[in-house]
Amino acid sequence: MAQMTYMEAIRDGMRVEMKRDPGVYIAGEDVAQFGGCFGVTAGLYDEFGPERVMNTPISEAVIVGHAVGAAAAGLRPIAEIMFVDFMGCCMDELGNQAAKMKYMFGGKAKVPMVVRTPCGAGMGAAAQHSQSLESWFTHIPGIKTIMPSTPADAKGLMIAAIRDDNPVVYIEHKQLLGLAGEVPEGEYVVPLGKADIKREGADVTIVAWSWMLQKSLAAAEQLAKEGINAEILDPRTLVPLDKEAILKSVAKTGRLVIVHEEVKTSGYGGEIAAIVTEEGFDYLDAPIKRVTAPDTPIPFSPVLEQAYIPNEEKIIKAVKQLF
Amino acid sequence: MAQMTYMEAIRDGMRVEMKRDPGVYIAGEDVAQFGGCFGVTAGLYDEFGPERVMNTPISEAVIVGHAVGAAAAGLRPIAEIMFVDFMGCCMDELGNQAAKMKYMFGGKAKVPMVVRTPCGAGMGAAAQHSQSLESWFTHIPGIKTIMPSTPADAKGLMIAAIRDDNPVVYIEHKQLLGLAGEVPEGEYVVPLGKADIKREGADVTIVAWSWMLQKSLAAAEQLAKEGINAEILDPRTLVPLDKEAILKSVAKTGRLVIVHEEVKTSGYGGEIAAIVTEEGFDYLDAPIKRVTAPDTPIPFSPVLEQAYIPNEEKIIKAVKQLF
Amino acid sequence: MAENKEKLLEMYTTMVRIRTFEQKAIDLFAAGKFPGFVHSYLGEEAIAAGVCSNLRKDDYICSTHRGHGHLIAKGGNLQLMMAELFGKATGYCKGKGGSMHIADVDLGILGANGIVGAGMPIATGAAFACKYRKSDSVAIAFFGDGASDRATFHESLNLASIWKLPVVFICENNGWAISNAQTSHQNITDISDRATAYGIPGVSVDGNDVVAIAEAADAAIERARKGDGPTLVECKTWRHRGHFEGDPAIYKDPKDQEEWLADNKDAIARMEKKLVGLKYAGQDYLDKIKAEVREEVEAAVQFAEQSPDPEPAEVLTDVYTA
Amino acid sequence: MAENKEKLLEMYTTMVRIRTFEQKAIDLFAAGKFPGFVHSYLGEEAIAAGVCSNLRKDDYICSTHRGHGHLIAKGGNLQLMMAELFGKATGYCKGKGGSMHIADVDLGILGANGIVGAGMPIATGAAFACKYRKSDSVAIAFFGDGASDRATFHESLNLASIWKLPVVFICENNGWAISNAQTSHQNITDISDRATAYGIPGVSVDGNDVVAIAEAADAAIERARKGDGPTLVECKTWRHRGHFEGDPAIYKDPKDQEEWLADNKDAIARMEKKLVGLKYAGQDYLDKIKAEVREEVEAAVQFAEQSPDPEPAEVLTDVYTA
Ligand SMILES: Cc1ncc(C[n+]2csc(CCOP(=O)(O)OP(=O)(O)O)c2C)c(N)n1
Ligand SMILES: Cc1ncc(C[n+]2csc(CCOP(=O)(O)OP(=O)(O)O)c2C)c(N)n1
Ligand SMILES: [Mg+2]
Ligand SMILES: [Mg+2]
Repeated sequence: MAQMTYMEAIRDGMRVEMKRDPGVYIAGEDVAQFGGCFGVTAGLYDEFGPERVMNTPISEAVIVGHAVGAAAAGLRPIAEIMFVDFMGCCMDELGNQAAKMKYMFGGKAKVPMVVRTPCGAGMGAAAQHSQSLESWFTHIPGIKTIMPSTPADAKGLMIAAIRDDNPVVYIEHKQLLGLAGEVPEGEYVVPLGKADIKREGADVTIVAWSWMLQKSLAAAEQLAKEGINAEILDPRTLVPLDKEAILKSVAKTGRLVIVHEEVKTSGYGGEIAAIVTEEGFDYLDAPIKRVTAPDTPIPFSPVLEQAYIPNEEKIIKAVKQLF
Repeated sequence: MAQMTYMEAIRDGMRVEMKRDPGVYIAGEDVAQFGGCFGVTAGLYDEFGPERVMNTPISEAVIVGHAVGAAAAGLRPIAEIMFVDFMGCCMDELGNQAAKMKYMFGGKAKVPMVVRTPCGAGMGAAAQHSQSLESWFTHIPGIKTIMPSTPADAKGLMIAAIRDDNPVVYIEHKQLLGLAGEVPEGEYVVPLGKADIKREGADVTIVAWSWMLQKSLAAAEQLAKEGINAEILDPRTLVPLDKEAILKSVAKTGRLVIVHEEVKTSGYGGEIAAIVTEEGFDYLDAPIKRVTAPDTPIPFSPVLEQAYIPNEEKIIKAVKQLF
Repeated sequence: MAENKEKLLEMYTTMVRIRTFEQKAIDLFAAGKFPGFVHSYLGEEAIAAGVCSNLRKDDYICSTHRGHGHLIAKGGNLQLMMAELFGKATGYCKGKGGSMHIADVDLGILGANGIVGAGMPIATGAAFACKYRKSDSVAIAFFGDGASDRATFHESLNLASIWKLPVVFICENNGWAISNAQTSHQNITDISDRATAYGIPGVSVDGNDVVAIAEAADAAIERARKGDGPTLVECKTWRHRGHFEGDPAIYKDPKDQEEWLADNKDAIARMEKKLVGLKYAGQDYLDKIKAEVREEVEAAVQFAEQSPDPEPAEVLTDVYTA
Repeated sequence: MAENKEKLLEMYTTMVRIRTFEQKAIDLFAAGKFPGFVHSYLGEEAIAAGVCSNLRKDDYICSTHRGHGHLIAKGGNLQLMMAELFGKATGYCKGKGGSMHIADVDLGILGANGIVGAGMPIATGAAFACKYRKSDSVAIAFFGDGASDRATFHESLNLASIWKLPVVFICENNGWAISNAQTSHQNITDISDRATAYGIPGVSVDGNDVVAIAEAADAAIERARKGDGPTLVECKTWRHRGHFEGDPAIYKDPKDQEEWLADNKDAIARMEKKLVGLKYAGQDYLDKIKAEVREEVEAAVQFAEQSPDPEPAEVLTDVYTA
């Protein structure tokens, strides 16, 4: 297996599918020669040419909206929105068009498109360039929402997303772009809707995704030293959600902590907590805890931003409160 | 007390504040002589004139965006978005501008504005004119979200919303517009963040809002006949949420059913369930149930739409499952 | 084109089909046969008929909330359309879409749309697909004067221009955006002037002259097929009815309304006169066409009325493609 | 205006202040003194200086991600700005905003903005407030060539036109939207041509000629104050640096870069020549201004460096107004 970064893995996933399927193309702001704001598409313009890797004007509505039309007409667009924070500029195209076309047409349409977009705080980019908004997308039936936490998942989920016949929002975390790891070569597919136990444990289940998955793994190491053995479950895809895997883990551990970087109120952690309370109530030996960002915009100052981002310490504290 | 419809009550709330405060004005599509798509602003143009009740072009982004600027410059805009379904066209203006301006400016701005918008299914208006998207707004710190369920609340919350110094999304339900009830005259204010027990009961707490509050009341009457005495709690404002009132009621009843018209996944019911599981775990004698729309777009056909909308029968069934 | 008898008769028939369908739909809605919104295309028939007379099956169109006419002109099946208005299981969308979401992807009809202006990005994307596949198919975006104020108008025309996409933007300026006269929602007379902002051609034509429309659209479509990029075509017309059925449209000046509905303005009456004048058809022949179309529409109603409702469980299907 | 010595010297000083501040900010960012994004305004100083020379304290501006220049020209306090870049508790936003969100509502500065094009609707609304209150204040929206492709450009100019609002749209066409040359993101040469779409005046001026800018802005602002509505003013200039600090801008042609940075193009060098030529100032006087400004900027840095970080608990405050 090759060693690559999360960013390279995303790129590799796109490259594999672009080679395999001539209908796959990339469109977004500065994605061509420039390689994207974070360099994720670097080199793809040279490899696949100007007809398949295309810069757009600063026009998020038509970036996503054109992808709907292109997908309905048979292509497989990968549309990049430079920061997830800008999705407010194209929520109609995503939520009313991409998501609903199939259903509104009585099943007689297919909209295979991927919206790739980076999320997350940690670089001092402040309130409009640091958000995590996954729960908005998960609230739209017809859309799938993916948030990889490792290089291998980043690649395997990218390939699965491109091959999927539905609109998929693929959210990559800026803080993970440089994370290195083993990544299978070639057509490596991680199926959508399958959670992954990233660490086995018997005492408490921690459900976390994206950057927070990595923070939870670190917290688990600490907890292990103190005798608490956490199971870390990475849903990987929020919709479809691998409910069974979560319930199974909670059935084993009896305790659940959910960690996400989104703000707390109406974050996706609430959905998971509600599912477990509804369908796994008898498994629970303790309240379900959420470790999340506070209900505030994201501050610029590093001091404040660090106070904002959920961290190992907060995870450990939440876990311990359950014992 | 006067008897008026929910629609008249909303209008009366706006009228009272427009009389009291010359900085309050209304802008939106067809809100002037036409009186709005559902007639909510009818007569206000005649009463307050073309400078205070203004039609806009079909331009949702600048309807909300201009309100941010006008509010920051000292006015109190009431911006109407004709259907909540169109909020995808102005989520940046709401979520990145209105909501965050105060915080990003270090507290040194005030954005007192109301976005009024109707929600809800039941009139065969299909997927793009029938949604309930409240959880999107509740996921944005800096915004308040209000969903009145009775004429009196509609008026009192409208006045409170206009007087509030923050951006408020005021969501009125199309199916409630004709509902009549007692409404206090004059400056009647319902404070934001105060739940209302719409029916007392000891056996189960039902938290519901907007149209579903009315359906829950009807369901409770049926349940009473079968010996189950439901307490119906109307949060009225989703953000700020009167958590204490919910916890108190659940402490009393030990059982919780949440009813909303939003689709289930990432609906605001998940948030309430998570809060109660986190902070009121010991009160719970049974799983928390959610009665919601399914995770689908909203179908047109009346047969399908009726299958889509949560109703008394489903509420009763969910309640009974807890006993 | 004025010389092409067959094409003229075809466009005439299309206009009659649209008008007859729409008049029926109005009556059925008034009779409470189906719920929701019905936005009538009465008075604007020439635009759909003229534009679509140049289209092939493998071309795309994106329609609007006022979409019946576009669908009929692109070849939509009246029975499946009518059944959809009734919300029946046999409708184009199995009853899930209704008037505002009728579509026939096989005919290149990427749907009516409940969101004003939403068809323009979608048509832009369909046109991108045509170009990407190196076919000479094109895409048409229909939209109203009101929609020309929306975000999507600007972003779509700019992208289509810079990518030189084979898309034609057909603005149906019917003088109104609900209760707002065009003069009250934009400070220009000719919406085609907005083409300047994107460096593309813009033309305005009489929206009640089906031949003029067909010719202007033909030129724009040929330009697109040749790879020369998008065009903005404005068709100036008049909405005969209220915005939706049930809107009494008291904001209209009755004089304007009368003028526009008179035979010397109405597209169908004008076309009849032309066809008779050119001796392409006698009045009896035209009446025969109308009678045939009426039967078609009646058959569609019958089909719809006799069709079953969807099963309630159908609410849960068609959300995702497996 | 070319005759008004005082105004010319004031604009010159403003340009120098911006340039000095920006050069310092670049160095500090490179030295790792603060995180996030810094979008330098170097090369574009004439626009902010020229436009704001016509503004009063009770006028509003909405700025962009490249906002330091606008803030300085509208009278922003360098110490509070610099402290904000450092994320300090004493900064304009108590460290919560950073470079992209600096604001001073008391000075009518409704913020830099991290969302491209987001200032235009806000300025439109501020202008509405001015008109509503029957004051003769105005609002200015600064935005880039890239932003002129966004949704908000279209909707804002249309609304401002139809409501005849006292707002001036200042397009800073610096040739680039990140790595996209203007020619690659829009099919027009003069962005001012887009005014046609809204029935408002549009003019293009040399964006490195502070006098020409001040004059064009003055005319537009006077028009707005008189109640005659909005104007679109395009200022053609060049971004000296990469898009953000850290972008080596390899996509630029070095020849273009060299040409634009040469003394005969650079706004400040040209202004010095003009001032000396008109005998409004000797080089020594100009050098004195520069030295004074350097001290101001150094004092701002000192203030920032010596200021305390915010308390971590501050993350939770300022979300809502009580
Ligand atoms: C984004 C959005 N805003 C508002 C509406 C409500 N609405 C439906 S049709 C309409 C008027 C459209 O006017 P125009 O584009 O001229 O089309 P016409 O109805 O005249 O055919 C409006 C405001 C909508 N459906 N979508
Ligand atoms: C809605 C939105 N889309 C994309 C971006 C990312 N972005 C920041 S600046 C920029 C380029 C802006 O170009 P222009 O408007 O010409 O301003 P300039 O940077 O040249 O001053 C882009 C694409 C953003 N911040 N907001
Ligand atoms: Mg119209
Ligand atoms: Mg630029």
